[in-house]
Amino acid sequence: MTTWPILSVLIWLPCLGAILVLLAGNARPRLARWLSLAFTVITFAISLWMLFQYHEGPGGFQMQEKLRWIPGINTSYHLGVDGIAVALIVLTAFVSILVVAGAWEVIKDRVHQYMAAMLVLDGLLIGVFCAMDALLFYLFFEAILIPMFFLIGAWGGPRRVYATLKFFIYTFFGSIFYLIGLLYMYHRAGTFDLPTLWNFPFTMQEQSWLFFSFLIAFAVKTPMVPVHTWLPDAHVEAPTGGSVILAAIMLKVGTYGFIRFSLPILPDASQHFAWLIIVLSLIAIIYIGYVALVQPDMKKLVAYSSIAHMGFVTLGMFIVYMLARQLHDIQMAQLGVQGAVVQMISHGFVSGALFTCIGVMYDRLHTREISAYGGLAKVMPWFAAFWVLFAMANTGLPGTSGFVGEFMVILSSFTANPWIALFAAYSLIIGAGYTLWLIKRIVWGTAPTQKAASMPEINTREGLVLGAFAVAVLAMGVWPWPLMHLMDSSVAQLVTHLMTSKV
Amino acid sequence: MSIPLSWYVVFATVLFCISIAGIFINRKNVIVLLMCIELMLLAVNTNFVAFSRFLANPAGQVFVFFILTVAAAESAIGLAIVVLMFRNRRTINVDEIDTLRY
Amino acid sequence: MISLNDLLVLLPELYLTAAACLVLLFDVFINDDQRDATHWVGIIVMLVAIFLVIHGQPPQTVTAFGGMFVRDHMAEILKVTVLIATILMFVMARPWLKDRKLFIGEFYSLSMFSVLGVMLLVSAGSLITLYLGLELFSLPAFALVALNRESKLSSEAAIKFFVLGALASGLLLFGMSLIYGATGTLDLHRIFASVGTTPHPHLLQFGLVFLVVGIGFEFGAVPFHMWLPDVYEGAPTPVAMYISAVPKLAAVGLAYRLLQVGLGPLAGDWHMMLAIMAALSLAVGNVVAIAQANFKRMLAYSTISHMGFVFLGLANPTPEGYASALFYAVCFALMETVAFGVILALARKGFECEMIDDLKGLNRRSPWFAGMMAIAMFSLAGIPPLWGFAAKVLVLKSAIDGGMLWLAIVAIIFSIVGLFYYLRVVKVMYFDAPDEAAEPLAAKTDPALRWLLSINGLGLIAMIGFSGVLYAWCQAAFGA
Amino acid sequence: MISEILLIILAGAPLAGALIAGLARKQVGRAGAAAIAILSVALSFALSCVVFYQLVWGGAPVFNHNVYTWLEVGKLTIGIGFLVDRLTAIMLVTVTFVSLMVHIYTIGYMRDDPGFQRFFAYIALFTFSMLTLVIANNFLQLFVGWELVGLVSYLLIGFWFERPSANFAALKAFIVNRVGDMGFILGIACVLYAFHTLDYSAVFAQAPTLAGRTIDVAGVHPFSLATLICLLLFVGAMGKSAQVPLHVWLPDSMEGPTPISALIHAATMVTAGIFMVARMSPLYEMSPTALSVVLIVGATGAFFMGLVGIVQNDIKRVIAYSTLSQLGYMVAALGVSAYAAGIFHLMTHAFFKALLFLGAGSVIIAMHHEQDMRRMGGLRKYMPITYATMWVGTLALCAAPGFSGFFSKDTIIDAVGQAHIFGSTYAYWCVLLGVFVTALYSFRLLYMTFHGKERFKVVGHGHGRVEGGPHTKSTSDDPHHAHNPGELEHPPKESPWVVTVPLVLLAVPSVMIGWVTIKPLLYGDWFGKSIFVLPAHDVLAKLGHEFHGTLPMFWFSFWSAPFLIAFAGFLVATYVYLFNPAIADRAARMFLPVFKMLTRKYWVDEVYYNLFARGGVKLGRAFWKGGDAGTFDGAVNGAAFVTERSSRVFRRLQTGFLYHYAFAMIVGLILLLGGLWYWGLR
Repeated sequence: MTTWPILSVLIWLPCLGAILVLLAGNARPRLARWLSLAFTVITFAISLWMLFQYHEGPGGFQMQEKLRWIPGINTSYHLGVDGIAVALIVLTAFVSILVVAGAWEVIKDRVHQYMAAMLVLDGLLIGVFCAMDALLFYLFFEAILIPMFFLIGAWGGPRRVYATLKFFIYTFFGSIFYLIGLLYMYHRAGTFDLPTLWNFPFTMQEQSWLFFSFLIAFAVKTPMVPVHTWLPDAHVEAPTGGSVILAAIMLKVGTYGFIRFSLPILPDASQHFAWLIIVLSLIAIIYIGYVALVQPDMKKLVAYSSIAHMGFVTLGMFIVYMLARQLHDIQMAQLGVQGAVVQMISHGFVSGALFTCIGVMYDRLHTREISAYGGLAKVMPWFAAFWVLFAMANTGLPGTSGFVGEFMVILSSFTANPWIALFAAYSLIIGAGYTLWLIKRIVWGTAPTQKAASMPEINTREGLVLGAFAVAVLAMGVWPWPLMHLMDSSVAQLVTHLMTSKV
Repeated sequence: MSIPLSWYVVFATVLFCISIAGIFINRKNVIVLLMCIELMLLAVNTNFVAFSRFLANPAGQVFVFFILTVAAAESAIGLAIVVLMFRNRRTINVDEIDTLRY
Repeated sequence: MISLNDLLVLLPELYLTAAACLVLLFDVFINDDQRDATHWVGIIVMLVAIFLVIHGQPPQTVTAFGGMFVRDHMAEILKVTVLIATILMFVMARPWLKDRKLFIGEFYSLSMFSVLGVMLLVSAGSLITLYLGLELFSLPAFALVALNRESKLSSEAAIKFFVLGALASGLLLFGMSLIYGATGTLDLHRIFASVGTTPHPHLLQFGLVFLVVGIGFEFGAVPFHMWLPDVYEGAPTPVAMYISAVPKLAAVGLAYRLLQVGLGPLAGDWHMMLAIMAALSLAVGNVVAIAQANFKRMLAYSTISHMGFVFLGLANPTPEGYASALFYAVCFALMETVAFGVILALARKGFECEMIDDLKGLNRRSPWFAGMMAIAMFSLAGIPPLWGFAAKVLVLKSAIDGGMLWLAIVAIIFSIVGLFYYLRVVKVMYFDAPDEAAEPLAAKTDPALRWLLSINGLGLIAMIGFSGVLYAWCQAAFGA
Repeated sequence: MISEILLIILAGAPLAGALIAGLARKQVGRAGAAAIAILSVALSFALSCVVFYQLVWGGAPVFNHNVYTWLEVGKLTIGIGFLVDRLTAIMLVTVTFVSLMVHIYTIGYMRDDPGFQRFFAYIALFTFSMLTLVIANNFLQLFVGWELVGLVSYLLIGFWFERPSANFAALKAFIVNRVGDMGFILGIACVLYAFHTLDYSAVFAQAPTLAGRTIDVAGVHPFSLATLICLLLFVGAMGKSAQVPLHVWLPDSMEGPTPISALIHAATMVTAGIFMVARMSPLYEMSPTALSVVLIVGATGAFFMGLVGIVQNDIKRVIAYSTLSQLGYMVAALGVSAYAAGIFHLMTHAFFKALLFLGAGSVIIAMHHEQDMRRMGGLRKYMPITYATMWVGTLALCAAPGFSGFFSKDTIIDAVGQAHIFGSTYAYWCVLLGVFVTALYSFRLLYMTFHGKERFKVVGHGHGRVEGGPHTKSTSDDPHHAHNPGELEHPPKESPWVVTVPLVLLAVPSVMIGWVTIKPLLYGDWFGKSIFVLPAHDVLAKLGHEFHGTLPMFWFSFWSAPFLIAFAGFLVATYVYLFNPAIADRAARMFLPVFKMLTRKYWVDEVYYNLFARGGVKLGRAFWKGGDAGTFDGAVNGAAFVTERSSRVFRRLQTGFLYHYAFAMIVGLILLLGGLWYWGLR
């Protein structure tokens, strides 16, 4: 164990950085950039250190910290990480660096505020993944909205105000019911401490109500059909960095909530309503796939594909019950949860990379209309290569990270019920459909306009950012074992916890 | 033969109702409002006196003295404000005091 | 008989009375360019008052004058908060008053007397002291609202405030008389004792209703809220700030004294009334606020909705409930001071910065004040990690513990509606371009104001960490 | 012995070649890229031969070992590893050999193409992917290779990415393959469900336990697990090996450069399905139902796809359809459990079909990338080597006695004839008549291209367009022509040695290979354990009794039905296309409906396009506008609108009149009193 509060450092260091960056002021953008880059890099380094500190073998929650917060309502500043959280934290820190680097000279206006917002986001997101106290989790969970609100609203596109208000209020709408749920749990259990809540015997009826109060929040954040409509708008209007963080990390917060709250605290309600989530997930995979197919706007297309991919995550999480409780097939249940988490991580890389690509194109032509582009393969060959790689990852091609999660989820869901697997596997077709059609229109063919034909090839900075994404995507696709090994015991513990009914 | 308590209470209540009615029915003059307020306090006083008499408890009458004093101060402030308003808008017509609304 | 330690118990109030009179006198003998002296004297007086309140505070409740005056922890917390809020008002008001030739001694003495009234009110042990405190608080407040003698709006606001206030206190008095009639005593504890044994329970309940109306007026809860928006809009901004912060604190004390200390046994009746008023306030306040263009007026409606939240706490007649309500009131007062403070800081001679559009592009003109305002807005909206969030959680929790889940759900649903207009302010400040006319402001603001405002604003963030401590106090105040 | 490191080099060399040729373009240059790619493939060819030798004569045991763990969840681990037995070995040699030939050939074919290096990178990458597929020792790795070859095929079909038709074909190929892959991945999932492992050896060991196991698929009646697995896996095979009804992508894939058509879309990738089914023989043997399906699908393709070949005019498309029909033969062989025969035909077909394609490519070079046979003819005097080799290929394809195709295809036909499973009769007729069709279109191609009068004219150097390069690639449906149809700038001439040498090298096995390999492959226990056949299904064994060596087979064949039918086809073709071309048109007019049906390829493309492509887009629009924009967003924005409105309405309550305010208070008071009176009074 480490002697120093490594998790607190991970959370608050970026926030400190944000303050410094703000002090750098509007007049000194270069200073702001370098400062924020430095802080993200340090944070990433520390997160790696944490990764090595973490012992996969025993699993469980490690590096715990606990301070009194509001004793009156028995809530505390309680941090801790298990394998899943560690993976997500490292992902967050990693993506944050790329986001800062990606915005380098793209953001010209109020650089310090932009970078500060990014840093705060970094810290708060890490906080979400560390929190072991329900109220603390909620605090981070909702605090994320503030910097994101500014990111979209201040540096976004033409309809940014509509988008950002919609994003904020929509998400707030979800989480507020979740807050009521938490307070009700406190009313019954007398504490906000997660480990206690995990083992607290809620009756079936309570579980059902709580389940839906949580579901609203997490479904909106994830997002699941039908409460997903804020996402495309937010993505379209957000600046590149905002989209990347949003897609890569923020969506994971919702599904992470399922892992931390719905599944372990309300196992029976989750089992009882698993069919609902499964149906919604399949709808997300197919329905959203078709919607994505016809989007004229690249960002919207990728945003929709994100929703479809998150469908796999929720699917993998909720088939667990059929497998573990009805079929008593722990093996497959673990496979499903693992697949879900792997899909979360992988989607973080892939969607982040795709949005970065779109950002690169937007910087050159200032439009996201698919029809405005074409023949990238001739105009910007290297960039086109990246595009094809990430697109293939998005379609779940083996050898890329996108394949691993989908593969695992499909495998385990077949055991649960072949039909579920059938519909899930349909994403092989529809996913390939919308992604490769996009590729066909923008990468292949010929440039529609002179401007499109004379776009400059990506510069070193963009190359490095995309390269980093590419390395991550490929490494995870070729050898996902380390990631799985990291989470294996935690997932196993989760599944065994789910096995026992509370009522 | 003495008047029962209930009479006093009913009387006070009637006074009270009249004063309140005066406050929201009168649409002419602010001064009338001040008078209504005075009337309301007097109704309350009647109550207190009556109760204190029948309960043989002096506290109520003590309270009445305080109320009277306060009422004086209140009407003083009230009149001052009315004057001020008249200075500002050359009217103390309740109907015309609706600049602040919605 | 009056003993010396009766006076000692009363020391802060006595001191403030004397000080207020002295300041009044003192101000008479100086000429206008020395008025700053009055200003600083007033602040010092307040600080000393705080010191006296805290330092002289006995560990457990003590009473004076045969229980007419009670000095307990709740009173302490309320008094301290009120005094702090008043100091904030003094400091933030100064440049504003100066710009408008309103920098006069009456402002200070009136405020002090009003504060004195609040202090008396919150530690009243009998209906008489309660009533006196109430009037002593509100009469100077009427005058303060009319402080700006040239302004039509001020005088209109004053008259409305005065008439309705008088009506409210009349109703309150009527209720008191009925209760007196039913119980035969003015002492709150005796009332409490004799509620069960009263020969006229109906009289008691009627009285209760009138009291609730009076309390509702002090809070500005629907349907007794009508005065609030007009007064906020019409009153001079510093006074509006005072009205937004102090009476709410007073009202919490008033409600506790009357409803719990006095009529606790009738909780079954009044907590439902409060719940209904809470729901109405949340609905009307939040919904109507959306359409407002005037910032002060919008804040008024938001205040109404927040009073709904306070009632959420009060509607659960347990120590936790009162503690959360008290917590909320304190938190709310200090959030309002920030919101109004920014307005005061931005206002100029001939430019009341009170329309929401006046804040356009504030982020580019003075990012710091924009930041403060944003903090205030998010805190009012109850978004973590700001203080307002902790307060919201506590009242919601106590409502749920009180078995009022439905009320909690109503509250959150309307808080979603409320979110919209808070966000709109932030949007105007950050996402809209400033008008060409607007000049950068940060330079010319009064340093004292800037510092205090900053401390107050950053406090809203810091307090999320110390909420535990404050809540512990509040619980202790109600002997939880 | 076979060592792990050797296999890693074997498989990794092409990958390294691909990466260098693709990423280090500037550094290595055009020639360098070609050299590196060719060397890497040559290396793995050499190593494959070593492996082959080791297994067959060196007495090396079957190599089955994991290189590293890919997936680990609880007790389930899936690795990346190698399984090298004789089946693998024969695939290795075939793949690497053809690939090597194509690499060399490419130097000539792509000489002037700007994408020269990219092309080499792609085909080297393809070789790597194909090898991963072939030497996989578990289903996961099989799927990995399976998809990777699909990816490369996609990239290569769309190689000339500025041609819309090429992009369309590439997209189509990938999507259709994905349909197959969907079935395939479900099959894998089913295997995992059935055996809790994806390792070949473990699965095959447990295969017999499948007997009688069922699964509730429809939820109503139980379904044989074995059949389900086999059918799902076969769907994958149908996609990859272009079986009816997933065959539509293969003809369009001819948009790719000709070497690709030879390597991927004739010799190797499309045969992955056959390889897979042969590999899974232990599973297929458990399910007669599945075998019948396989048989029928294969036979159908063998006959009906051949028919379409007759009416095609694009030289490459003719060969493409012949590929479809030949794949049908192989699949039919699998259907009757004659896996060895299937693999055997796979190998021979690989050689002669590659030969035919490369020959066609050579012709196309000579014709300056003109592919329409109606603008050819009489080329034999210009390009003798190509001509000769094409003859060899054609004879092999038509199973002329003695040529490699003869041995493999006749065996298949006999095997199908011997089979007694459901659908075997239908299948027998299909494969039998298929022979006639094959002969017909093959010779038609030969005659239209090399015989008859020249249907092109040579014009002077009128147009200063450079040859080669994507701009002058022209097919019948390509808008930008280098020159008017049927006009050449200078007379066609024989292709350079880099083109002809591979032709010759491929011609040799096309003739020889049959003689030497048929006996061990089919009738000896050559494949050993790698292919498993239930005695009940073992038709080859039956044939084995009648087999008395290659020479007798050769002699007897002249009186066998297949030969006579093929000969008939040859005669018809000769008469119609060589001596009296007019008949063809008259026939076309006479059987107009049939002709139309064939030219429109049974309308399958139209149906798919309108149903799935267009329909999908329509559906998407409906979902987007109606579902997302309409319903879900409508609700959200509607709520916002209502709130806004109600706010405007309710603010009116604040009239500004004192007496209203007072009145409101009194109303409130009365309401509270009323409420109290109603509920509270006790």
